[in-house]
Amino acid sequence: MAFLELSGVRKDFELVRVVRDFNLDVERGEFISFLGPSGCGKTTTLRMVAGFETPTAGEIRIAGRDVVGLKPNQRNIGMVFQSYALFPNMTVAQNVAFGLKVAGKPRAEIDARVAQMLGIIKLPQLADRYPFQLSGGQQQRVALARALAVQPQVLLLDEPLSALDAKIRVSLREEIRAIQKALGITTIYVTHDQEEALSMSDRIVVMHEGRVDQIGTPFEIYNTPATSFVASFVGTLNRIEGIIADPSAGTVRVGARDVAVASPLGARRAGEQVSLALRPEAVTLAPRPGQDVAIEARIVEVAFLGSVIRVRADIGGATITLDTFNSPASPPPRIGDAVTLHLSSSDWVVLAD
Amino acid sequence: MAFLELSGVRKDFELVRVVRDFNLDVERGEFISFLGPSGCGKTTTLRMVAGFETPTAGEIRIAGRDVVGLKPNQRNIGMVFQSYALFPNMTVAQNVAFGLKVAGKPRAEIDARVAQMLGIIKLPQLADRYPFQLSGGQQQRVALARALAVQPQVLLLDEPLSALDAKIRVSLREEIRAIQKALGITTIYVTHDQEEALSMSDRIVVMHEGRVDQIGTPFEIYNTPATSFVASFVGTLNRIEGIIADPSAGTVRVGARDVAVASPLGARRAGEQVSLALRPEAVTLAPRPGQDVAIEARIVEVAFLGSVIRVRADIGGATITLDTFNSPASPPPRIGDAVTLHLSSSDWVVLAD
Amino acid sequence: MKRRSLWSWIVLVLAILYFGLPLLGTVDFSMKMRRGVYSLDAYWAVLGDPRFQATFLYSVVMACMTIVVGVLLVVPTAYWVRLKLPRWRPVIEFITMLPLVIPAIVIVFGYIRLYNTSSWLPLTGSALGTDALLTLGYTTLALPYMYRAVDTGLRTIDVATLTEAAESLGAGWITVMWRVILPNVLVAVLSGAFLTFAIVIGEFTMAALLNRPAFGPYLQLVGANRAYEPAALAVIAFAITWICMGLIQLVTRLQKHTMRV
Amino acid sequence: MKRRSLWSWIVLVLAILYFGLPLLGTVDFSMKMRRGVYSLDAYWAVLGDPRFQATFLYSVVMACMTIVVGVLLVVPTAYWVRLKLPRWRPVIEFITMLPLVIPAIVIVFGYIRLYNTSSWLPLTGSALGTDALLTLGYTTLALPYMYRAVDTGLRTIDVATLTEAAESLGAGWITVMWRVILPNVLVAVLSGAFLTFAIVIGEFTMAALLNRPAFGPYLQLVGANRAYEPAALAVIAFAITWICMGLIQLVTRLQKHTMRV
Repeated sequence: MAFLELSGVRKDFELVRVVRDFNLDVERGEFISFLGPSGCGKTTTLRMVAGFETPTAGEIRIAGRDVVGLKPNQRNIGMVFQSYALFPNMTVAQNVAFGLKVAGKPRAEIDARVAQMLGIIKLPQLADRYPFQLSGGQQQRVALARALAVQPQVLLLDEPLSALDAKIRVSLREEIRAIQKALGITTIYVTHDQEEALSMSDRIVVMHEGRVDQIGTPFEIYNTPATSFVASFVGTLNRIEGIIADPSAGTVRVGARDVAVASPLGARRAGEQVSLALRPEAVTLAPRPGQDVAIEARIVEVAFLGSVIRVRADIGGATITLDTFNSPASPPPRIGDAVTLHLSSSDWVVLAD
Repeated sequence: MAFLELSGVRKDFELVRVVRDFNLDVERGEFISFLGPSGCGKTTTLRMVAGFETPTAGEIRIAGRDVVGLKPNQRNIGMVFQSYALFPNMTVAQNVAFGLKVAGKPRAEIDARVAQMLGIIKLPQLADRYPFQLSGGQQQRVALARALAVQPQVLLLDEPLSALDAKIRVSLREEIRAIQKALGITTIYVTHDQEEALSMSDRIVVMHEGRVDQIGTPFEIYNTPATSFVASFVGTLNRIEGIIADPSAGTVRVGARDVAVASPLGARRAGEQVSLALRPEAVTLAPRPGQDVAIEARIVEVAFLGSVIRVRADIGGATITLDTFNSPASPPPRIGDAVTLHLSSSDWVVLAD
Repeated sequence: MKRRSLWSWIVLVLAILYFGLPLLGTVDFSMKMRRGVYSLDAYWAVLGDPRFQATFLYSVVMACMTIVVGVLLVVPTAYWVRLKLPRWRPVIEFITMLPLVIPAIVIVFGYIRLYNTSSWLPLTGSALGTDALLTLGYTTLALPYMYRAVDTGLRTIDVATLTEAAESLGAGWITVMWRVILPNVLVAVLSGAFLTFAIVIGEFTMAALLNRPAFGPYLQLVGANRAYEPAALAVIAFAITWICMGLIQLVTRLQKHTMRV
Repeated sequence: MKRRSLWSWIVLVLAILYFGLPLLGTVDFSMKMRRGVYSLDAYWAVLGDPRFQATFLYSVVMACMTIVVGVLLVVPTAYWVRLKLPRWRPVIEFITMLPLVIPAIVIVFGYIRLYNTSSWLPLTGSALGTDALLTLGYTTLALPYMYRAVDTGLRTIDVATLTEAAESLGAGWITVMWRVILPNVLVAVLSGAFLTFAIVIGEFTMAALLNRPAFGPYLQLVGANRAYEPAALAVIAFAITWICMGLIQLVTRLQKHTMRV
């Protein structure tokens, strides 16, 4: 039996169904992300687990116990908010101690636990500061320590990094993941940032308009998207319109040329329109073993992203985006250069309409 | 003579020197980014070009004419703000027309130009909407059209994408760059996001504590950082502490092993501490031609970032981060796997202390 | 959902008890002038009284004057404070709050002392001068509401950035004020104006001490000497203020169609 | 820099002209009781008057009662409205604004009608009952300021999220209110209390119509019959309100040490 179970959970606000038929089993110690655009119901689902919203229908079980009837303060969950929500009238140490004081722990135990938690978030020197004296990243780490201090059964994080700068976002997500692994705490993480979800999670729940589109590991979500929405929301995608040239040979006409597609074309007939998807990292400028498709192209755009250089190449009738690693020895290609794109026919994904 | 020149520009606020000795020549049509953390003086410099701040010392010339004494409304610059700053009481069309009306253009010319600008930003159907009816991305595109409608000599953008979601940020930065290129307008773009600066700019000015640390193309900034600050602020960097093993052989002891370093070690002696830098994309799990260093390692962390998988590997005494492309055919390495890291001895950069 | 409804009802009932019942009692009494039946006799008596018409007209004129002076004083001040003197905002806010706590009597005594017939500026010597003085007094009284309304209006827009955006597009000061700032705070200015109007119409102390024929002293006079007419007057006064508040709400709602709120 | 200083001076001079001069005139006059020399005679006369002492004490007691009732009424209401009834906020704000524009006279007439000696609850029949009525009236009068102060205090903290954070840490309602909400709005409550105090001390209409021995009517009485004492009284009243405002500022500054402002 899973540690945290949501079965048939539904939530209506007045006449709007914000979450429909949500089913999820979370194992103990697992890190689960709810990923989706704003308004997809991911935060509402999290708030139902926390107890701030009551499901219209369905069951939520933590360690086998139905918690739907319990108030938030009876559920033993830790919650981290986007706005940090530290108590402004208390110091860092008092914030972290709050839950323990409410639980009536003895003074010595509280002090020891607070010191331990401040050690874990690496801010022991800030114990006597007030929240307004901390940076955003520090505040969120304190909020994490406060949530974990009471040793909750489940840790819930609601877009905890959205208010932070890009650099801090990256370092803090690694820190959160490391602490989560070290403590082995079951975690649900809500985000609209696909990179955050992909990089942190054991499994991702991709939500769209109140529905679960796919549940899977980052690798599965990224490489075998279940729906057209997942394919376009997660990662960058080349989406190319073509016309089936020869269904038996598996060729599709894109612009003026035919390309081989390993993906089964099903019952489609020659002349039918078809949408092809291709991840930008599947295409290379230099041939690699195993690649069986070569396309002549002309560079139309070069964007330096840091370690990756994103190149856009015109293949006549369509533009293909490809990613290549930066290399100090060889400058990136230039706009107008004639190149050959290499890829494998198995990299094409035929999208359902 | 450069189109836009800043020479010896300095700005003091009361007793704090926020910008010191800023020199920059911008060619006509160039796209320049000011990149740096908050408080580095990049926005203040931009505001001095716009005329909202007066330099304490120094000259600013646009097309050969000193503009320091001119008011903002006499400088013929276009400005785009982080908060969009659309006039809430005017429709999209009226917003775009504002500068033309102020300039007293005839009605017919205004209408034609507004229609043209709305075409360029691809929002002609929203001419009669009010700003509050638009999404953030649409508002910023309108703000861009408004700034460009008066055909300014210089376009200034002050963190225009900071308030937007990650997905829109990426698509809008491509759009802004495309429009800038199509119109050939000289542009200064202020940002704290290194990916934005790298992907959009012809040249980047990296600023730090009011000082210019480096001016160069994205390729130069990323691959040959001039200072330790630039190296760490731009991109991800492996920074490894080692001890020089044999200066003549060019080997450095990292943990328990010696690695070859092509970078000159200068006058350093054996036993001296040294900081090595290594870009994560330089390290591969499979050998590539030209690589002459192989290090046994154990995977300690795997983060799926989308097209790129970021792997952290322990080489005994140090951790190396490396980037590898996702491939549907081969799942990413798993934590605990023993691997061999391949890199070229020329990839190491010895950092000045 | 259920909880929200319950609380809504409790709040509504409390509001009715606190504000509605006294009003209802007044309305009820005001219609009992003719023994045994409900009638509007008290209202006809009041509305037909020439002193009512004269004092009411006088107060309306004074209210309009006060609004004009207040707007001219407050809008540019509030704009400049937001734009150029953000550090001074607490001080300005403190100053505009003063009239709330300085009793009107202090202000009037001061004015009388300062501008009496033997002073350097004998304003109280003529009716016009006294009216000017009264207008200034009313402006002081209405200042907190006017300033707060305008400042709240300015807060909904980003004054500094909008000004800079307009400047970068070539606009001068006049264009910025007239085309960008004013249209966006017009609703706030109107709401401040209505509040001022309501305050001036009901004000007693200043008008009485300066001995001007305003509506407030007339209210008091009738209240002291008659039985039913005061109730009718109170209802009329209430109706006027209610109409003002209604206009504020209406104007605010209109704003929602052109602005994010 | 230069421009800022210039404006600062203009604002300061305007403020002095508008508020300072009348006050100065009053102070000057209040010390001229003894012919030819400045003296504090008028102040001694006022402070030695037993009616001054009695009415002032009465008003202080009433002010304290009003503060207690106001705090009990406003703090939970404002908290609940922010937390559970955000949609109702405009309505509640509108209700709390009403006393600003309903003339005090209407409120009092209503109370007299409703609770007169022949009504179901003859409050006006006894001194205690009338005092209770007066307290209610004062509470109404102070409601806008108290509500606004508390609501502003609540705005500086994220009530909903802080409540949820505390709940998720196991806290019940009492703990949330006492340990999280109250400490963070205490300063706002105090500032509302001081404002209420200043308003009640100077209030005239209600106390006069209900015929209670309050400070306001005494001020008016002295003002009508004496020459120098009213000026002294006005100065004293001003000093009291000024002290209240000073306390508000002090308390607000103290807050800055524990909170982001």
